[in-house]
Amino acid sequence: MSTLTIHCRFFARYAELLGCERVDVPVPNGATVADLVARVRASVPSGDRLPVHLMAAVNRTHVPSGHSLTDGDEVAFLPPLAGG
Amino acid sequence: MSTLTIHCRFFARYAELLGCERVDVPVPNGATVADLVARVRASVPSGDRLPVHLMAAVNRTHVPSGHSLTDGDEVAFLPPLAGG
Amino acid sequence: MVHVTHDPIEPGQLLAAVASSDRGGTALFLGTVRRGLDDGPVAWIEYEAYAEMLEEEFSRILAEARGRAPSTAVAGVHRVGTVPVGEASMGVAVAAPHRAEAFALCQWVVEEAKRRLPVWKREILDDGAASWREE
Amino acid sequence: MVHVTHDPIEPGQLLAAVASSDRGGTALFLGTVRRGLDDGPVAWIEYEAYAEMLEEEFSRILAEARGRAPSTAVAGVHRVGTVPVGEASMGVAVAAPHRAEAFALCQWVVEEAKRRLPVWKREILDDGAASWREE
Repeated sequence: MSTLTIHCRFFARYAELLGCERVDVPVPNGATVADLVARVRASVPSGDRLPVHLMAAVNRTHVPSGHSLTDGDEVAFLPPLAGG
Repeated sequence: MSTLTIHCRFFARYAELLGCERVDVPVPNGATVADLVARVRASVPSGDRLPVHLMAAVNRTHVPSGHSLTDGDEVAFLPPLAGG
Repeated sequence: MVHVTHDPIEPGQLLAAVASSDRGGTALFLGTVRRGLDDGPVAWIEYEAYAEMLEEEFSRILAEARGRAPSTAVAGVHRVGTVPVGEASMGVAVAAPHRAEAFALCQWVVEEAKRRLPVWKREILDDGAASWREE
Repeated sequence: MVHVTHDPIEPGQLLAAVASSDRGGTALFLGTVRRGLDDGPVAWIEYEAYAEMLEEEFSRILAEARGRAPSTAVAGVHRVGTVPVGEASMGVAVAAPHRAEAFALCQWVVEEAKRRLPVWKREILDDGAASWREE
Protein backbone atom coordinates (compact mmCIF):
# COMPACT_ATOMS: atom_id res chain seq x y z
CA MET A 1 0.00 0.00 0.00
CA SER A 2 1.85 3.07 -1.23
CA THR A 3 -0.83 5.68 -0.54
CA LEU A 4 -1.40 7.45 2.76
CA THR A 5 -4.72 8.93 3.73
CA ILE A 6 -4.28 12.25 5.52
CA HIS A 7 -7.11 13.87 7.44
CA CYS A 8 -6.73 17.58 6.70
CA ARG A 9 -8.30 20.30 8.81
CA PHE A 10 -8.61 23.98 8.05
CA PHE A 11 -9.27 26.78 10.50
CA ALA A 12 -10.34 30.41 10.58
CA ARG A 13 -9.40 32.27 7.40
CA TYR A 14 -8.29 29.09 5.64
CA ALA A 15 -11.61 27.40 6.30
CA GLU A 16 -13.32 30.45 4.86
CA LEU A 17 -11.11 30.48 1.75
CA LEU A 18 -11.88 26.84 1.04
CA GLY A 19 -15.44 26.80 2.29
CA CYS A 20 -14.50 23.60 4.05
CA GLU A 21 -13.09 22.53 7.43
CA ARG A 22 -12.11 18.91 6.81
CA VAL A 23 -11.06 16.87 3.82
CA ASP A 24 -9.19 13.61 3.39
CA VAL A 25 -6.31 13.80 0.94
CA PRO A 26 -4.29 10.84 -0.43
CA VAL A 27 -0.53 11.29 -0.72
CA PRO A 28 2.25 8.88 -1.75
CA ASN A 29 4.18 7.01 0.88
CA GLY A 30 7.08 9.12 2.15
CA ALA A 31 5.28 12.41 1.56
CA THR A 32 6.11 15.37 3.76
CA VAL A 33 3.93 18.20 5.00
CA ALA A 34 5.26 20.35 2.15
CA ASP A 35 4.18 17.66 -0.34
CA LEU A 36 0.74 17.60 1.25
CA VAL A 37 0.45 21.37 0.96
CA ALA A 38 1.21 21.15 -2.78
CA ARG A 39 -1.37 18.37 -3.17
CA VAL A 40 -3.99 20.34 -1.23
CA ARG A 41 -3.38 23.48 -3.31
CA ALA A 42 -3.64 21.48 -6.54
CA SER A 43 -6.51 19.13 -5.80
CA VAL A 44 -8.83 20.59 -3.17
CA PRO A 45 -11.42 22.99 -4.63
CA SER A 46 -10.21 26.59 -4.16
CA GLY A 47 -6.97 25.12 -2.77
CA ASP A 48 -4.93 27.61 -4.76
CA ARG A 49 -6.33 30.36 -2.55
CA LEU A 50 -4.12 29.09 0.25
CA PRO A 51 -0.60 30.45 0.71
CA VAL A 52 2.24 28.35 -0.72
CA HIS A 53 3.85 28.08 2.71
CA LEU A 54 1.51 26.94 5.45
CA MET A 55 2.09 26.41 9.14
CA ALA A 56 0.99 22.92 10.06
CA ALA A 57 0.36 20.71 13.06
CA VAL A 58 0.40 16.93 12.82
CA ASN A 59 -1.68 15.11 15.38
CA ARG A 60 -1.98 18.32 17.41
CA THR A 61 1.73 19.13 17.50
CA HIS A 62 3.53 21.88 15.57
CA VAL A 63 5.84 20.42 12.90
CA PRO A 64 8.24 21.81 10.28
CA SER A 65 7.31 21.47 6.61
CA GLY A 66 9.83 18.66 6.10
CA HIS A 67 7.98 16.42 8.58
CA SER A 68 7.17 12.99 7.09
CA LEU A 69 3.57 11.85 7.18
CA THR A 70 2.07 8.58 8.35
CA ASP A 71 -1.16 6.98 7.20
CA GLY A 72 -4.08 8.39 9.17
CA ASP A 73 -2.32 11.52 10.38
CA GLU A 74 -4.47 14.52 11.24
CA VAL A 75 -2.83 17.54 9.65
CA ALA A 76 -4.14 20.96 10.60
CA PHE A 77 -3.25 24.01 8.53
CA LEU A 78 -2.88 26.98 10.82
CA PRO A 79 -3.29 30.60 9.77
CA PRO A 80 -0.96 33.01 11.59
CA LEU A 81 -1.73 32.50 15.28
CA ALA A 82 -3.49 35.28 17.16
CA GLY A 83 -4.21 33.91 20.61
CA GLY A 84 -3.38 35.39 23.99
CA MET B 1 16.13 80.83 68.70
CA SER B 2 19.06 78.52 68.01
CA THR B 3 17.51 75.27 69.15
CA LEU B 4 15.28 73.05 67.02
CA THR B 5 12.78 70.63 68.51
CA ILE B 6 12.70 67.38 66.58
CA HIS B 7 9.90 64.86 67.03
CA CYS B 8 11.64 61.50 66.88
CA ARG B 9 9.82 58.25 66.16
CA PHE B 10 11.11 54.72 66.51
CA PHE B 11 9.70 51.59 64.93
CA ALA B 12 9.91 47.83 65.21
CA ARG B 13 13.25 46.65 66.59
CA TYR B 14 14.39 50.17 67.40
CA ALA B 15 11.25 50.85 69.45
CA GLU B 16 11.95 47.63 71.35
CA LEU B 17 15.60 48.51 71.96
CA LEU B 18 14.65 51.89 73.41
CA GLY B 19 11.38 50.84 75.04
CA CYS B 20 9.92 53.97 73.49
CA GLU B 21 8.22 54.99 70.24
CA ARG B 22 8.35 58.78 70.41
CA VAL B 23 10.60 61.34 72.01
CA ASP B 24 11.28 65.02 71.35
CA VAL B 25 14.97 65.86 71.04
CA PRO B 26 16.48 69.37 70.92
CA VAL B 27 19.31 69.97 68.46
CA PRO B 28 21.23 73.12 67.50
CA ASN B 29 20.19 75.15 64.51
CA GLY B 30 21.79 73.76 61.35
CA ALA B 31 21.85 70.19 62.65
CA THR B 32 21.63 67.32 60.19
CA VAL B 33 20.07 63.90 60.52
CA ALA B 34 23.51 62.51 61.37
CA ASP B 35 23.83 65.08 64.16
CA LEU B 36 20.41 64.06 65.46
CA VAL B 37 21.42 60.39 65.46
CA ALA B 38 24.48 61.22 67.56
CA ARG B 39 22.32 63.21 69.97
CA VAL B 40 19.75 60.43 70.23
CA ARG B 41 22.41 57.83 70.90
CA ALA B 42 23.99 60.01 73.59
CA SER B 43 20.95 61.43 75.35
CA VAL B 44 17.96 59.11 74.94
CA PRO B 45 17.88 56.28 77.53
CA SER B 46 19.32 53.12 75.93
CA GLY B 47 20.10 55.24 72.85
CA ASP B 48 23.50 53.62 72.55
CA ARG B 49 21.77 50.37 71.65
CA LEU B 50 20.92 51.87 68.27
CA PRO B 51 23.29 51.45 65.34
CA VAL B 52 25.61 54.36 64.57
CA HIS B 53 24.21 54.64 61.07
CA LEU B 54 20.44 54.84 60.91
CA MET B 55 18.09 55.09 57.96
CA ALA B 56 15.81 58.05 58.50
CA ALA B 57 12.73 59.67 57.07
CA VAL B 58 11.92 63.34 57.64
CA ASN B 59 8.26 64.26 57.50
CA ARG B 60 7.49 60.88 55.91
CA THR B 61 10.10 61.08 53.17
CA HIS B 62 13.36 59.13 52.96
CA VAL B 63 16.37 61.42 53.40
CA PRO B 64 20.17 61.02 53.39
CA SER B 65 22.03 61.50 56.66
CA GLY B 66 23.32 64.92 55.56
CA HIS B 67 19.78 66.30 55.35
CA SER B 68 19.39 69.53 57.38
CA LEU B 69 16.63 69.65 59.96
CA THR B 70 13.96 72.26 60.55
CA ASP B 71 12.20 73.08 63.80
CA GLY B 72 9.24 70.73 64.32
CA ASP B 73 10.40 68.05 61.88
CA GLU B 74 9.15 64.53 62.45
CA VAL B 75 12.14 62.24 62.07
CA ALA B 76 11.53 58.50 61.93
CA PHE B 77 14.36 56.05 62.42
CA LEU B 78 13.80 53.05 60.19
CA PRO B 79 15.21 49.58 60.83
CA PRO B 80 16.10 47.70 57.63
CA LEU B 81 12.88 47.59 55.64
CA ALA B 82 11.12 44.27 55.25
CA GLY B 83 7.87 45.03 53.46
CA GLY B 84 6.45 43.45 50.35
CA MET C 1 -6.89 21.45 34.68
CA VAL C 2 -8.84 22.45 31.62
CA HIS C 3 -7.10 25.16 29.60
CA VAL C 4 -9.97 26.14 27.32
CA THR C 5 -13.20 27.77 28.40
CA HIS C 6 -16.20 29.48 26.85
CA ASP C 7 -16.90 31.32 30.11
CA PRO C 8 -15.37 34.46 31.61
CA ILE C 9 -11.92 33.84 33.05
CA GLU C 10 -11.84 33.92 36.84
CA PRO C 11 -8.52 35.31 38.13
CA GLY C 12 -9.31 33.91 41.56
CA GLN C 13 -9.43 30.38 40.19
CA LEU C 14 -6.03 30.76 38.52
CA LEU C 15 -4.54 32.20 41.70
CA ALA C 16 -6.03 29.41 43.80
CA ALA C 17 -4.65 26.80 41.40
CA VAL C 18 -1.06 27.90 42.05
CA ALA C 19 -1.27 28.99 45.70
CA SER C 20 0.91 27.25 48.26
CA SER C 21 2.48 28.27 51.52
CA ASP C 22 5.90 27.42 50.05
CA ARG C 23 5.63 30.00 47.31
CA GLY C 24 6.05 33.62 48.33
CA GLY C 25 5.59 35.30 44.95
CA THR C 26 2.66 34.99 42.59
CA ALA C 27 2.40 36.68 39.20
CA LEU C 28 -0.83 36.75 37.20
CA PHE C 29 -1.27 37.95 33.65
CA LEU C 30 -4.56 38.74 31.94
CA GLY C 31 -4.81 39.57 28.26
CA THR C 32 -7.98 41.54 27.66
CA VAL C 33 -9.86 42.61 24.56
CA ARG C 34 -9.11 46.23 23.73
CA ARG C 35 -11.64 48.65 22.43
CA GLY C 36 -9.05 49.47 19.78
CA LEU C 37 -9.40 52.18 17.18
CA ASP C 38 -7.26 51.09 14.23
CA ASP C 39 -10.23 50.10 12.13
CA GLY C 40 -12.98 51.62 14.25
CA PRO C 41 -14.29 50.80 17.70
CA VAL C 42 -14.28 47.09 18.46
CA ALA C 43 -17.56 45.65 19.76
CA TRP C 44 -16.26 42.17 20.56
CA ILE C 45 -13.87 39.49 19.39
CA GLU C 46 -14.70 35.95 18.41
CA TYR C 47 -11.92 33.56 19.26
CA GLU C 48 -11.80 30.41 17.19
CA ALA C 49 -9.49 27.60 18.23
CA TYR C 50 -8.30 24.20 17.21
CA ALA C 51 -9.68 23.15 20.56
CA GLU C 52 -8.09 19.71 20.98
CA MET C 53 -4.65 21.05 20.11
CA LEU C 54 -5.13 24.20 22.19
CA GLU C 55 -5.73 22.02 25.22
CA GLU C 56 -2.68 19.85 24.52
CA GLU C 57 -0.36 22.68 23.53
CA PHE C 58 -1.21 24.75 26.62
CA SER C 59 -0.52 21.65 28.75
CA ARG C 60 2.85 21.24 27.05
CA ILE C 61 3.77 24.88 27.60
CA LEU C 62 2.87 24.67 31.30
CA ALA C 63 4.79 21.40 31.67
CA GLU C 64 7.83 23.00 30.04
CA ALA C 65 7.49 25.95 32.42
CA ARG C 66 7.48 23.60 35.41
CA GLY C 67 10.55 21.90 33.93
CA ARG C 68 12.36 25.23 33.78
CA ALA C 69 11.66 25.94 37.47
CA PRO C 70 10.54 22.80 39.29
CA SER C 71 9.49 24.48 42.53
CA THR C 72 6.93 26.65 40.79
CA ALA C 73 3.24 26.11 40.09
CA VAL C 74 1.70 27.33 36.85
CA ALA C 75 -1.82 27.57 35.52
CA GLY C 76 -3.30 28.95 32.33
CA VAL C 77 -6.57 29.21 30.47
CA HIS C 78 -7.67 30.59 27.10
CA ARG C 79 -11.19 31.70 26.44
CA VAL C 80 -12.83 30.91 23.10
CA GLY C 81 -16.05 32.10 21.48
CA THR C 82 -17.32 35.62 21.95
CA VAL C 83 -15.24 37.82 24.28
CA PRO C 84 -16.57 41.34 24.88
CA VAL C 85 -14.32 44.38 25.05
CA GLY C 86 -12.67 44.67 28.46
CA GLU C 87 -12.93 40.96 29.27
CA ALA C 88 -9.97 38.59 29.38
CA SER C 89 -9.15 36.22 26.56
CA MET C 90 -6.22 34.57 28.35
CA GLY C 91 -5.03 34.21 31.92
CA VAL C 92 -1.75 32.81 33.25
CA ALA C 93 -0.71 32.47 36.90
CA VAL C 94 2.68 31.44 38.26
CA ALA C 95 3.63 31.03 41.91
CA ALA C 96 7.28 30.62 42.88
CA PRO C 97 9.31 30.69 46.05
CA HIS C 98 10.65 34.10 45.03
CA ARG C 99 9.19 36.94 43.04
CA ALA C 100 11.75 37.24 40.24
CA GLU C 101 11.08 33.65 39.19
CA ALA C 102 7.34 34.22 39.27
CA PHE C 103 7.56 37.24 36.99
CA ALA C 104 10.03 35.66 34.58
CA LEU C 105 8.16 32.40 34.23
CA CYS C 106 4.77 34.06 33.89
CA GLN C 107 6.11 36.23 31.09
CA TRP C 108 7.71 33.19 29.43
CA VAL C 109 4.43 31.27 29.48
CA VAL C 110 2.55 34.24 28.01
CA GLU C 111 5.07 34.62 25.17
CA GLU C 112 4.99 30.89 24.40
CA ALA C 113 1.21 30.89 24.48
CA LYS C 114 1.01 33.77 22.01
CA ARG C 115 3.53 32.04 19.75
CA ARG C 116 2.15 28.50 19.91
CA LEU C 117 -1.54 28.30 20.82
CA PRO C 118 -3.76 27.51 17.82
CA VAL C 119 -6.19 30.38 18.25
CA TRP C 120 -7.50 32.96 15.81
CA LYS C 121 -9.57 36.05 16.34
CA ARG C 122 -12.26 37.77 14.37
CA GLU C 123 -12.82 41.34 15.31
CA ILE C 124 -16.37 42.64 15.10
CA LEU C 125 -16.65 46.43 14.95
CA ASP C 126 -19.50 48.60 16.18
CA ASP C 127 -20.70 48.96 12.57
CA GLY C 128 -20.89 45.19 12.17
CA ALA C 129 -17.80 44.79 9.98
CA ALA C 130 -15.90 41.60 10.78
CA SER C 131 -12.32 40.66 9.94
CA TRP C 132 -9.69 38.14 10.95
CA ARG C 133 -6.93 39.82 12.92
CA GLU C 134 -3.40 38.50 12.82
CA GLU C 135 -1.19 39.85 15.55
CA MET D 1 -7.04 54.69 46.80
CA VAL D 2 -5.93 53.55 50.22
CA HIS D 3 -2.65 51.66 50.13
CA VAL D 4 -2.70 50.21 53.63
CA THR D 5 -5.17 47.67 54.96
CA HIS D 6 -5.65 45.40 57.94
CA ASP D 7 -7.90 43.10 55.93
CA PRO D 8 -7.11 40.33 53.45
CA ILE D 9 -5.99 41.68 50.09
CA GLU D 10 -8.58 41.21 47.35
CA PRO D 11 -6.90 40.62 43.97
CA GLY D 12 -10.20 41.37 42.26
CA GLN D 13 -10.24 44.89 43.70
CA LEU D 14 -6.73 45.59 42.45
CA LEU D 15 -7.58 44.26 39.00
CA ALA D 16 -10.78 46.30 38.88
CA ALA D 17 -8.86 49.42 39.89
CA VAL D 18 -6.65 49.23 36.79
CA ALA D 19 -9.06 47.74 34.25
CA SER D 20 -9.86 49.69 31.11
CA SER D 21 -10.83 48.76 27.59
CA ASP D 22 -7.76 50.63 26.31
CA ARG D 23 -5.34 48.39 28.17
CA GLY D 24 -4.84 44.93 26.77
CA GLY D 25 -2.32 43.58 29.28
CA THR D 26 -2.70 43.37 33.04
CA ALA D 27 -0.04 42.06 35.42
CA LEU D 28 -0.76 41.36 39.07
CA PHE D 29 1.74 40.48 41.76
CA LEU D 30 0.96 39.05 45.17
CA GLY D 31 3.59 38.61 47.86
CA THR D 32 2.43 35.93 50.29
CA VAL D 33 3.63 34.76 53.67
CA ARG D 34 5.66 31.57 53.31
CA ARG D 35 5.54 28.73 55.75
CA GLY D 36 9.32 28.89 55.71
CA LEU D 37 11.63 26.50 57.46
CA ASP D 38 14.82 28.44 58.15
CA ASP D 39 14.06 28.81 61.82
CA GLY D 40 11.17 26.39 62.08
CA PRO D 41 7.67 26.47 60.67
CA VAL D 42 6.16 29.95 60.56
CA ALA D 43 2.71 30.32 62.08
CA TRP D 44 2.07 33.91 60.99
CA ILE D 45 3.78 37.23 60.47
CA GLU D 46 2.99 40.51 62.12
CA TYR D 47 3.61 43.45 59.84
CA GLU D 48 4.31 46.72 61.57
CA ALA D 49 4.37 49.90 59.53
CA TYR D 50 4.97 53.60 59.82
CA ALA D 51 1.46 53.87 58.52
CA GLU D 52 1.30 57.54 57.53
CA MET D 53 4.54 57.26 55.58
CA LEU D 54 3.60 53.89 54.07
CA GLU D 55 0.50 55.49 52.59
CA GLU D 56 2.44 58.45 51.21
CA GLU D 57 5.41 56.46 49.96
CA PHE D 58 3.23 53.93 48.16
CA SER D 59 1.39 56.84 46.51
CA ARG D 60 4.71 58.31 45.41
CA ILE D 61 5.88 54.99 43.95
CA LEU D 62 2.65 54.57 42.01
CA ALA D 63 2.80 58.16 40.75
CA GLU D 64 6.38 57.59 39.60
CA ALA D 65 5.26 54.43 37.82
CA ARG D 66 2.55 56.35 35.98
CA GLY D 67 5.15 58.95 35.06
CA ARG D 68 7.34 56.25 33.52
CA ALA D 69 4.49 54.98 31.33
CA PRO D 70 1.64 57.48 31.18
CA SER D 71 -0.89 55.25 29.44
CA THR D 72 -0.80 52.68 32.24
CA ALA D 73 -2.89 52.30 35.37
CA VAL D 74 -1.32 51.09 38.60
CA ALA D 75 -2.66 50.08 41.99
CA GLY D 76 -1.04 48.73 45.11
CA VAL D 77 -1.84 47.81 48.68
CA HIS D 78 0.16 46.56 51.67
CA ARG D 79 -1.43 44.64 54.49
CA VAL D 80 -0.39 45.33 58.08
CA GLY D 81 -1.08 43.52 61.34
CA THR D 82 -1.31 39.75 61.50
CA VAL D 83 -0.99 37.95 58.16
CA PRO D 84 -1.38 34.16 58.28
CA VAL D 85 0.80 31.82 56.24
CA GLY D 86 -0.42 31.60 52.65
CA GLU D 87 -2.13 35.01 52.67
CA ALA D 88 -0.88 38.04 50.79
CA SER D 89 1.03 40.85 52.46
CA MET D 90 1.28 43.00 49.33
CA GLY D 91 -0.52 43.28 46.03
CA VAL D 92 0.35 45.33 42.95
CA ALA D 93 -1.59 45.52 39.69
CA VAL D 94 -0.58 47.24 36.47
CA ALA D 95 -2.61 47.49 33.27
CA ALA D 96 -0.98 48.73 30.08
CA PRO D 97 -1.83 48.86 26.39
CA HIS D 98 0.68 46.05 25.80
CA ARG D 99 1.83 43.15 27.90
CA ALA D 100 5.58 43.86 28.06
CA GLU D 101 4.93 47.24 29.67
CA ALA D 102 2.53 45.70 32.17
CA PHE D 103 5.07 43.11 33.30
CA ALA D 104 7.99 45.54 33.43
CA LEU D 105 6.14 48.22 35.34
CA CYS D 106 4.56 45.77 37.79
CA GLN D 107 7.98 44.35 38.59
CA TRP D 108 9.41 47.86 38.96
CA VAL D 109 6.69 48.83 41.44
CA VAL D 110 7.26 45.66 43.47
CA GLU D 111 11.02 46.27 43.66
CA GLU D 112 10.53 49.90 44.68
CA ALA D 113 7.96 48.90 47.27
CA LYS D 114 10.33 46.37 48.82
CA ARG D 115 13.12 48.94 48.84
CA ARG D 116 11.17 51.94 50.09
CA LEU D 117 8.02 51.06 52.08
CA PRO D 118 8.44 51.56 55.84
CA VAL D 119 7.28 48.12 56.90
CA TRP D 120 8.79 45.57 59.26
CA LYS D 121 7.87 42.01 59.98
CA ARG D 122 7.90 39.87 63.06
CA GLU D 123 7.83 36.17 62.37
CA ILE D 124 5.97 34.03 64.86
CA LEU D 125 6.87 30.33 64.76
CA ASP D 126 4.68 27.38 65.65
CA ASP D 127 6.53 27.11 68.97
CA GLY D 128 5.70 30.72 69.82
CA ALA D 129 9.17 32.14 69.24
CA ALA D 130 9.04 35.62 67.70
CA SER D 131 11.75 37.54 65.90
CA TRP D 132 12.12 40.54 63.60
CA ARG D 133 13.02 39.45 60.10
CA GLU D 134 15.07 41.67 57.86
CA GLU D 135 14.99 40.70 54.21
